[in-house]
Amino acid sequence: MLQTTEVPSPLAEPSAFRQTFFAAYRWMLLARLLEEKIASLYRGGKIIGGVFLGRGQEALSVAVGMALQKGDIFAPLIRDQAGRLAFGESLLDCTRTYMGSRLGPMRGRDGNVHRGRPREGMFAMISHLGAMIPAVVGALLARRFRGVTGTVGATCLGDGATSTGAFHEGLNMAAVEKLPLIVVVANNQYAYSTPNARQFACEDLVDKAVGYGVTGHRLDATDLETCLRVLNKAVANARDGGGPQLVVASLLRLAGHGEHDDAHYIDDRLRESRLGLDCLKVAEQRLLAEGWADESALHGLENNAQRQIDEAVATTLREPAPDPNVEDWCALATRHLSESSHAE
Amino acid sequence: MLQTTEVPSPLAEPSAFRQTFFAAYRWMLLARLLEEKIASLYRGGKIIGGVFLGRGQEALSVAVGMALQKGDIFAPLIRDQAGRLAFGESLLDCTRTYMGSRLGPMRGRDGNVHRGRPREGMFAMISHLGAMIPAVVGALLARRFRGVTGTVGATCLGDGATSTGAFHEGLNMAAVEKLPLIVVVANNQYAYSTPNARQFACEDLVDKAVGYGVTGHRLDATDLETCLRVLNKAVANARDGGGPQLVVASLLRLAGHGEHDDAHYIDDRLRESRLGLDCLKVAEQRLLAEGWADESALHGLENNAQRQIDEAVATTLREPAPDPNVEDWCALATRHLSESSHAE
Amino acid sequence: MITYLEAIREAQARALADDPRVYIYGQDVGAFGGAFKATKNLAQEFPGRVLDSPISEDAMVGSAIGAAIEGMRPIIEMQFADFSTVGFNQIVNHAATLHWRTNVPCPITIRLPSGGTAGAGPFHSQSMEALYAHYPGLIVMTPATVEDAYSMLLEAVAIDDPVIFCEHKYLYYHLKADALPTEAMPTGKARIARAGRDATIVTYSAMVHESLACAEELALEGWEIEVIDLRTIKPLDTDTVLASVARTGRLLAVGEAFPWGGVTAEILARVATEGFGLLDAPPMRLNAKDTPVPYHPNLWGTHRPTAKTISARMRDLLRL
Amino acid sequence: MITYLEAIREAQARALADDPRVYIYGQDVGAFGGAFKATKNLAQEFPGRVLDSPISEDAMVGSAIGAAIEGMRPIIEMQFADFSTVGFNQIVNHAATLHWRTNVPCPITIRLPSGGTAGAGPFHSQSMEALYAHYPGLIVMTPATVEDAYSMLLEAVAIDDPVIFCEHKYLYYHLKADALPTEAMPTGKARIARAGRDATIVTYSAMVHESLACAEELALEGWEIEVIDLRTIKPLDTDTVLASVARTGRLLAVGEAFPWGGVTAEILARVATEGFGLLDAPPMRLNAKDTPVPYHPNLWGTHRPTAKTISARMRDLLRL
Ligand SMILES: Cc1ncc(C[n+]2csc(CCOP(=O)(O)OP(=O)(O)O)c2C)c(N)n1
Ligand SMILES: Cc1ncc(C[n+]2csc(CCOP(=O)(O)OP(=O)(O)O)c2C)c(N)n1
Ligand SMILES: [Mg+2]
Ligand SMILES: [Mg+2]
Repeated sequence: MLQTTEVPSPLAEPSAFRQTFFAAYRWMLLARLLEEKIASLYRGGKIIGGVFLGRGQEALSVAVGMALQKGDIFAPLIRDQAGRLAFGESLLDCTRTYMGSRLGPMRGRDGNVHRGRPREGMFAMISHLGAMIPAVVGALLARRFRGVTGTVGATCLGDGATSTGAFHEGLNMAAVEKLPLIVVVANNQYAYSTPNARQFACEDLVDKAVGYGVTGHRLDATDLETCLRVLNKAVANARDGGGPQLVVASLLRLAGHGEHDDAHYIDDRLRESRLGLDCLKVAEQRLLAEGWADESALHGLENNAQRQIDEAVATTLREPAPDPNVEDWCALATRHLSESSHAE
Repeated sequence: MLQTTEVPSPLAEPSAFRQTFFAAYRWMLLARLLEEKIASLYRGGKIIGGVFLGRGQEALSVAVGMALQKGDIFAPLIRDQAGRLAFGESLLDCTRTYMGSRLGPMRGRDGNVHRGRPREGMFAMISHLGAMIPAVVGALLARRFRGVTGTVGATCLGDGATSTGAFHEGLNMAAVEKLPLIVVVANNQYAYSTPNARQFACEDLVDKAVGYGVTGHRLDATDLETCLRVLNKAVANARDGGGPQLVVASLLRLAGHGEHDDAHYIDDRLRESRLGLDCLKVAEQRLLAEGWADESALHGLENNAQRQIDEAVATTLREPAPDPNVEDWCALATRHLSESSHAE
Repeated sequence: MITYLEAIREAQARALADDPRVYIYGQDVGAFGGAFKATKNLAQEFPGRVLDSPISEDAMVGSAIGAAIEGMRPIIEMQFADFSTVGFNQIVNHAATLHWRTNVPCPITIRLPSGGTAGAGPFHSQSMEALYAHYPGLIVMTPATVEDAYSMLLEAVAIDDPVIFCEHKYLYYHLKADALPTEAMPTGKARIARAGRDATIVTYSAMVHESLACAEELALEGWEIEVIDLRTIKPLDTDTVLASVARTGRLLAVGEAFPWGGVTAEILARVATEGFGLLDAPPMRLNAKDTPVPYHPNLWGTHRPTAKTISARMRDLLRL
Repeated sequence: MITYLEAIREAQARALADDPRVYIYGQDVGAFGGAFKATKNLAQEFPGRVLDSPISEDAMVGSAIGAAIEGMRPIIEMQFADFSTVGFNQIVNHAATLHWRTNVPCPITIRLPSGGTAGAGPFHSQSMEALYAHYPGLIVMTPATVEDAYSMLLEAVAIDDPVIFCEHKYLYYHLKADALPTEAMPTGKARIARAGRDATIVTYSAMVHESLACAEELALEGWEIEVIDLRTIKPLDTDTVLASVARTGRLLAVGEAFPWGGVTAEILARVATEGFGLLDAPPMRLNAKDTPVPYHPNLWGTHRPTAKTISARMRDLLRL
């Protein structure tokens, strides 16, 4: 997490900017490699259930995670591995949840992207799209009640999720309460296989902002610097009392909806357009072009990231699976009100 | 129902315009007097349950009803007595439903504003706000499937109902399908007791149009001519393939939310503002000022309307109440699949 | 004298006074005091803690979950139980799963003005308790008395789990007590509303009173009918039910909800399974009819069980 | 060989071919052929009649109702049953009440890919049939065989009422038949999936197969277990159930849904009420556990009933 909401200007403060950019790149790289590992475990049959990657969306996601500070709230969605890491999620939280380890935050009860540590500000998504928005709204309301100031809440979703009633109700509620909410829409042009043209009819999703009375931002999310700047601005606006911010980013998902999906439906013209650029590659080229890193330094980063990932996976693989006989099978916090198993 | 979608210009076609205006006024008057009768029956204990009036909203509502043609679809809401009459609902459908007559379209099963004849294009609202929008969307979709062209569907709701997920999902779906849907929002400044400031944060609800990619219209709904013009324009746009139209009207509810409510929470400044004008009075003054009618003609209209209403009420009062022993207590159309009463 | 409705107001006032984590959120609950006046004057007495919400049931519940994560104890008022269908997803999939998934409790209370009244029709009359009880992770309360309306609502707010609080609109004004209770039965314990020995009626909410009237009527004929008020339907106090059936040998379960698979089915299933040998006759049920709740009082009065129809069914049961 | 999933595709192909009023609407059902490929190639074969919807379950159902009023017969695919909670209001309050209120039928079919599979977790595994069965005005189908998947889906589309079609994801690929059926049992009739005389298992959907495996296993020990496949759970074919219990004297109801108040409670309640004297032993139930559906296969395999746990419960029942 950045400790400041300002992204230093590359001209005025070249070294500070470089640091920020570099830090972001490292999280992106770590996320990319981590997800590649998860995908390979999936292909190897080590992961039961779905695997969902953020490939191509790392620049946007990392910018969200880095714009937030400790004490803020983050409700990531399925393609936010980079943002999760930047916000402080450990590699083990990811590997343990995907592999269902008993020691992970979800203890094998929930899996893959459905993970979080709500008490540490990292909300654990439910699958129903849009549903996390009002939850963040409520958390921010709670902070207002409790007199906590200066913190914000961010949540991410896709173009498809903007069609949900939950998105609408949640964003409207935040606007009425003028809460410091940042809603980041990754418009990757498709919801699963459904193209934008079958999802909405406005010119640009950012056109929705005015109808909620919130500030809108739009950006090309293949460029890391743009992502860092826009997200920092949006988060700073919210933190400074500017009310909800709607950030709409254009990009492309460079993977299937899940690893079971070959994404054949994605239009080749889109792949070949600017949107089809790989944000990680673009950032890497920038690093090299600016002379902020050379090939061997990048190689070192990669090795280092890979080692961390392999370690996390190795650890997780050795961990106990959940044991149904030890599992307490009680959904309530108030244990004594749970019913003895009358009909199970 | 008008047989043309054009409101004649008062300058170019004075007599045709006068006729339209006059017709609208008569429906408004009939609606107003009918509702006053219903309210008095309620006070007299003749109506069990809620009574909801459209007082102050007649100009807007009648304009919707008149802009529609036979064969169109209309899904009115609670304050649309005028529009219902103009669209073709009989007085008896109203009185019978309020009084629960067995002979009414709802046969005592549903009551008050929850009435309609869906097969004749008049949908019967459920209470859940926003829910009728997608239903009209589906009906229009069906017409497209069936190759029916040239018909439109209109539905009304209040400022409060714009906060529902149903509003959002329904309007977005219509926009994606570019269906001839007219969504009329009567912004009467309050949802029950809740003022606009606690309901939404955009400058004007019409600002939502761009976010759905639909055409927006706004108007002052205390003026009948404005209502007729704007609604005719919106309906004509939709009929001509212009896709969904969002009409946002400003006005004030000159009654309680229901007849149980004294509306004490309505801001006096609003009552005294332009919005507080009574559209029926305004239209009446115009009739007199233009010399289209004199006091005695208006008196004649009123007497005539009152007679129709009294007749409908008298008829309804003589009608049988639903008889639980004759009632068939079967929710299914496929009668043989209904369960014999295992646990009733 | 205090009504059931006033007791609900008083419980909320006390919860707000005692616990800074409590706030109330719902349509028109603020200055207006709620559609039924269950929050009358609370916005004035507790400034900033009783907020009008937009007409957004899904977000209302969702926001309560987020606030609970942050340590608050929200009370959400649905204007009518029937509108909770719009917030259904957040209730059953988010609130109900939060603790089990994340180990973070979700202490929210959702107040559902429930049940039928004359002329209310299909969308302002529903009894939705069985839907919520079906989902793991929720507690479902159905208070039948003024005292319970008060003390159970306080309990609901205090409990670390999401509580669906089904308050019955018919009882709002009809039911009065002399004073608020100073002590309460524990949550999850049923109450013997009337002792008897010839048959047991197990019921809850407004039907407790219809059942008591039935017992009264049958008492004139010499029958002693025991009436059990479940108080909460999840958890359901099977022990108290079984103990009663052990005494009487006869069971009639009565509910106001739709007939297929509701509370009465669950009661019968439990007694059949765990108390089969206690039954001297087949157990019986009485529910509303399997149609939407009708508008006209004639139909409504027949759709739901009443003292009269309960008595008729009970006479059948006693004859067996 | 044709799978359960292919049968669902074939039924839709046939419905589209036979009836111009039929169309399909759902997320990714068009060119992509649906998340599970239940509409594979249908958009190509029936141009303009298989449409991708936005992610708007509430509006999907609402639009189907409007289209039905206009004489169409929509099939709505929910991507997973679990997401129907978002369309819940339109289903239970609008579709289910339309005919009763207005006399206009509402012939819509809502397909719910239901039930658990390994690794699917709390939000892609639910069995929601009991929720819908509770509401008046809906028909709830739960096909357990390839043949029923086909013929019941055709029936669902033909019926003039809203049908909740709970197709089980676990059966999609696991279940195969030689050919599509040419005739079918009437809707509302249960099927004796296996005849027996020592005890009756009443069940539906995927649990039919676990129950048949249990019967198989117990047959080795000399027990003859009758297995009844309900096929539709509303209406529920009480007669067939009672006739079976009359033969066997013992009843175990098995379901994959949550334990409180589901299909199994309704079965037990009916048999206790209407067939009390037929029972030689207390009836029993077996459901999933009262927690959300877990992700990890170890937990999931224990959460839901399996042949093994059904056999264990059945042995208890046979011992009584
Ligand atoms: C309410 C709801 N309906 C359906 C789904 C199934 N579903 C999961 S992801 C997805 C597509 C999401 O698209 P988008 O929001 O654009 O995000 P992306 O996958 O493109 O990142 C769908 C339909 C869901 N999770 N929630
Ligand atoms: C989903 C839903 N929630 C709550 C209600 C209860 N309710 C009925 S009318 C109303 C206020 C509606 O306000 P608005 O939409 O502005 O219409 P108006 O009454 O002002 O014409 C409310 C909250 C409802 N009918 N539906
Ligand atoms: Mg997308
Ligand atoms: Mg209003």
